[in-house]
Amino acid sequence: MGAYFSEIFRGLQSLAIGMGITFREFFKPVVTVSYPMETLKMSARYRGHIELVEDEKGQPKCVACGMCQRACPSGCISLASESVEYEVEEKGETKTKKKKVLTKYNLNFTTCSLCGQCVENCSFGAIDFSKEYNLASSRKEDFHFDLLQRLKERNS
Amino acid sequence: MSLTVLNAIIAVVIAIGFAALNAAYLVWAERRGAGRIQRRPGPNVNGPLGLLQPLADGAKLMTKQLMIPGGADKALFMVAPVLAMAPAIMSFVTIPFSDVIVAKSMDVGVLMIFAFASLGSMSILFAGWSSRNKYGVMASVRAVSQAISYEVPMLITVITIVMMTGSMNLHDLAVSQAGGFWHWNIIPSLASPLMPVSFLIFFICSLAETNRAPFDLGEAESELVAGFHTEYGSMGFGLFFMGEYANIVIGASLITILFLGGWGCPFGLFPSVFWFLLKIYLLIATFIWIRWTFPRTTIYGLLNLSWKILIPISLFNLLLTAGLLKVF
Amino acid sequence: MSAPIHIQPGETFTLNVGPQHPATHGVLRVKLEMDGEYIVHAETVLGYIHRMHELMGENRTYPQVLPNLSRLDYLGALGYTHGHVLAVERASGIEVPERAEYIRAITVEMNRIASHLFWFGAFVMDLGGFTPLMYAIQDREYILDILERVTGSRLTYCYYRFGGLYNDIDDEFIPATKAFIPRMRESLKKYDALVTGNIILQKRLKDIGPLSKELCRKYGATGPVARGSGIDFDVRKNEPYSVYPEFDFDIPVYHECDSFARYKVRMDEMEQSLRIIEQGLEKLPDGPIMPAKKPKLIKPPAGDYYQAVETARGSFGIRIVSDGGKNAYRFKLRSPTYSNMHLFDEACEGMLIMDALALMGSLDLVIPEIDR
Amino acid sequence: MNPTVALSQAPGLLTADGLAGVVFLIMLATTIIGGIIACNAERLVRAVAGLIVCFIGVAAMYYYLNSPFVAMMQMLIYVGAVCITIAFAIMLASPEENKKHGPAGPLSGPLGIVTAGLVTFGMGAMALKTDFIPMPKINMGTVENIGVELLTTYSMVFELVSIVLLISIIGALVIARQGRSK
Repeated sequence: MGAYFSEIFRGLQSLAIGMGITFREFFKPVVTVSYPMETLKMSARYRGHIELVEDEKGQPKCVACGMCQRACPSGCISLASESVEYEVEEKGETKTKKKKVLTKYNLNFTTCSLCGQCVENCSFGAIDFSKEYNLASSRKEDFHFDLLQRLKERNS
Repeated sequence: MSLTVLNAIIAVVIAIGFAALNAAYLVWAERRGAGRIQRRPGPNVNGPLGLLQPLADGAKLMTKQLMIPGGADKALFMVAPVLAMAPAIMSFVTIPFSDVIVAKSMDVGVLMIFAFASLGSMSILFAGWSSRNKYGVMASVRAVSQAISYEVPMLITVITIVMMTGSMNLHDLAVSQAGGFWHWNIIPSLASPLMPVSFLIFFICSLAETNRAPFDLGEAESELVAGFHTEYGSMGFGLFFMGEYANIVIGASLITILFLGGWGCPFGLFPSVFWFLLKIYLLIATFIWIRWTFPRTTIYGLLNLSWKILIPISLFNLLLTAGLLKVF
Repeated sequence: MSAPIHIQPGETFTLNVGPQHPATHGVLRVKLEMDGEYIVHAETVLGYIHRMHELMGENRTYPQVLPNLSRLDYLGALGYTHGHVLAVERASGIEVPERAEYIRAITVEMNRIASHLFWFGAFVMDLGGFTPLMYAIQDREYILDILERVTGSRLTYCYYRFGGLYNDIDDEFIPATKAFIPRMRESLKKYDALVTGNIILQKRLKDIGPLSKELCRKYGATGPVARGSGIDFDVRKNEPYSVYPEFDFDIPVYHECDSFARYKVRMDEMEQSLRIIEQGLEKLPDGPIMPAKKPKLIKPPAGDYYQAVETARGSFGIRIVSDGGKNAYRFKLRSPTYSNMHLFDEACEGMLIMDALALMGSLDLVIPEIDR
Repeated sequence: MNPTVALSQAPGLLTADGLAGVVFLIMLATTIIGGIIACNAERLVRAVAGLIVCFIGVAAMYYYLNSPFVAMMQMLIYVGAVCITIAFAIMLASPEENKKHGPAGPLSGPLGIVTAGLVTFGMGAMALKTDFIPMPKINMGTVENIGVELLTTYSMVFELVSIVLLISIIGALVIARQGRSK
C-alpha cells in the first residue's frame, strides 16, 4: 500500500518537474532564424558548388589540365580547351608559342557530392567553393552550371 | 414565430459561432504556445502575430476535395465528422458563462454534457471503422476503450460534487461557490477533505476524454499514423479538429464550474463573464502546456491508471464525502 | 506486456508499417502479422534505398570513395569516414601525424554526441513527446556550427584524408568547443529532469523490449544495443585504434536488457564523449596535419585488410581486399545497424505494437546505413 | 374520434403548438428511421448506428414529454453504454460480414408478413380505441422527484435497468469468447 502511494507521488513529482522545465523555456528567447527574412553568413570554409577563380586580368586561372575532372568521383565536371598560338618576345625575337585556353567548363551539380577533391587536386588554385546555398529549382537544367559563363557575368 | 423559438435559434447560432471561433483560434494558440515552449516563433507570417493563420487554414481545408477511400462505408464515413462536432456544440447550450449568459439553463445540465460526450466516442468508432484502414480501426478501438474507462472516474467525481451541492444544474453549482476562492470546491472543507485530489482526477480524466496528450492514443502519430482520422482530408478532418478543440473548451468550462467557482471572482467581487473566460483559457493553456511537455502513455498504462488508481481513489472520496456530509 | 492468449491461425491480419511511416524514420518497411494489437510475426523488408556503395568502392579509386562513406549514416558521418581512412592508411602503411589523429578523435566524438542527441529527440518523439526533439536539435546545432566552420559542411562531411585532414582547425574551434562542453552538460541535466525522470517515459521503457545477451550475440549486435544488454564491448577499448588509448573514459554498460537500458547507455555515452573531447583539447599537440611523405597515388599492396571503428551506432567494419591496383578488389562494409535491426524480427514477437515501435526506436536505426 | 374534425382543430404551423407538433413528428420519424436502419442494415456497425439514431429519437421524445432527466439517462445509458458495448462485441466477434444464407427462421416469408400485419393492426386499433385524456402535470420531472420515485415506488424498475446493463455486458463477453475459441 505504501509503495502504491509513493509511486503515485513520485510520478506526480516527476511530471511537475517536467512542466517546470517547459515553463522556464517558454520565457526564453526564440533561437530560430526566420530563414527567408533573415539569413546567416556562411562560414569561411563553407563548401558550396565550385566556381572558377580569375586572375588579375579577369581571365580564368585555369590551364585546363583536367586534374579536377579526373579526381571527381561523380564525373560531374566536364571541360574543354583549345590550343591558341600566341607570340612572345624572348631575347629580342618573336616566338610563337602554344597555350591551352579554356573554352568550356561545365559543372553538373545534380551529381556533385561536394567532397572538395577537385579543389584539393588543383595545383593552380583555379577553382574555389562558392558560398551559395540558396539553390532550388524544379528543373534539372538549372543545376547544369556553365562556370565560364558565370565568371563572365560576375565580371560584367 | 414565437419568441422562445427565436431565442433558441439565436442561442444555437451563438453556440456554433463560439465553438468555431474557439476551435480556430485555439489551434493558433496551441501552435504559438508550442513554438514558445520549443523556443521557435510558431506561425507568424499571416497577419500580425500570425493571427490570420486560422483563416488561411480554414480556406485551405474548405477548398480541398473530400476523398473517400475505396471500400469505405460511405454513409458512416460522412456522418462521423458531423457526429464529432455536433455534440460539442450541443453541450455549449447548457453551459452558463455568467449569471445571465446561458442559452438554456437545465436542471440536468451536468448529465446533458456527459450524455452528449458519449456520442463523441461513437463518432471516433465510426470514423475508424468506416474508413477501412487498419490503423483507423485499431485507433478507434483504443479511443473508445479509453473513453469508457475515463468516464467512470469522471462521473464518480461529479457525483461527489453534486452530492455536496444538491443540484445538477450548472448554474446552481456555480452559484453555490460564489464569494471568494475559499468557497470554491477545489478548496478542501470539513465535509470534503480530498477535493484537490478530486480536482486532479477530474482534470486528468478531461485530458483523457478529449484525447489530448499524453492520452492521445487515438491519434498516436508515431504508431498509428493519424489514428482514426488517417483517411480524412479537407473539412472532414477539419470537423474532427474543431470538435476536438470544442471539446477542450467544454472540458475547461466544466472544470471551471465544478471546481473553480464558475464566473465568480477569486476575491468575491464583481462576478462576471470575464472571470469565466479567464479561468477557462488558463485551463486550456495548461492543457497545451501539458501536451508539449510529456510523452504519450501506453494503452495499458492508461487503462491501469484509470482502473487501478483513479477509480479506487474517486470511489473512496465519494464514500468519504458521503459519510462526512452526514456527520457535518 | 506479451500476448496472453494463444493465437489461433487465421485470426491475424497483416499490418504494413512503412516504407512511409512516421515511426520508421526512413524507408524501412516492416510487415507485421498482428493479432489485435499484439505482434505475432514481423518481417523487415529492406532495399528501398540501396545505392550499391560497396560496388562503388570497387570501381573507383580510393580517394574517390571518400565522400561515399559519409552518405552511409548521415547523422554520425565522421565515424564512418574515420573507419575508411584508417583502413586505407593501414593497407598502404601511411603514417598519420599525431595532431591529425587528435583532431579526428575530437571531431568524431562531437559527431557522436550530435548523433546521440538526434536519436534522443527522435526517440522521445516516437514515444509521443515532441518538445525534447527541439531542445536536442538546438544543442546539436552548436556542434554542427563548430564542425561546419572546420569541415565546410554540416551533415555529410568529407573531412578526413588518407594521412591526415583536409584542413587544420581554425582559431575559433578550441574556444567554441570549450564553451560548448559546459553548455552540453547543463543540457544533459535538463534532459534528465525533463525526460529520463518522467514517470510516463519510465513506464514505457522499463522492462519493455528485452533483448537478451544471447539474442544480441546471435545477431551480432554491437554498440549501445549490445551494451544495454550487458555485453561490455566497445571497439575503442577492445581493439583500440587512433589515439583512443591515450584517453581516460568509461564504457557505460547496463544489464537490464530493456529499452530503458539502451536509452541510459546513449545518455551516458554523451557524457563520456564530452570527457574525451575535454582531454583531447588539452592534449592536442602542434604540428602538421598531413604527413611529409605521402604517396601521390594510393595503391595498397595486395592483401586483405580490415579495420573496425566504434561509430555512434556500433562497430563499423570496413574490409578492403587489394590486388595492388588503384581500385579495391573487394570493398566490404559491415554496418552496425544492419545487425542491430535484425534483432527486431525475433524480439518483437508477442509484443504490443506501441512497445515494439518503442523498441525499434531504441535500436537507433538509420536506414541508408542498413541498405548501403 | 373523427380524424377530419381533429385536423380542422389543428393549430397553425407557425404557432408555438404547431411547431411543437412538427418537432414531435420529426422525433417520431427519427425513431422509426433509426429502427428501420437497425433492422435492415447489412453491416453490423451500421445497425448499431441505426440503433443510436433510434435511441436519440426516443430520448428527444422524453425531453419533449417534459422529462429531461430520463432523456439524458436514455442518452447516457443506451447510447453511451449499451451501444458502445454492442459495438465492442461486434469488433471482437467473428469478422465475416456476409449475409447469412442459411435456412430462414419460422417468422419469415408470408407468415412473417401476417404476423407483422396482425401486430400493427392490434396496436393501431388499440391506439385509436383508447380515449386519450391529457393528464395534469404531476411534477416537473426533476432529479429530486425522480430520485424519490425511483427509490420508493419504482425501486423494482430501477433494479431492472441495471439488469439490462448486466445483460449487455455478459452478451458482449459471450460473443467475445466465442470469437476467440473458434
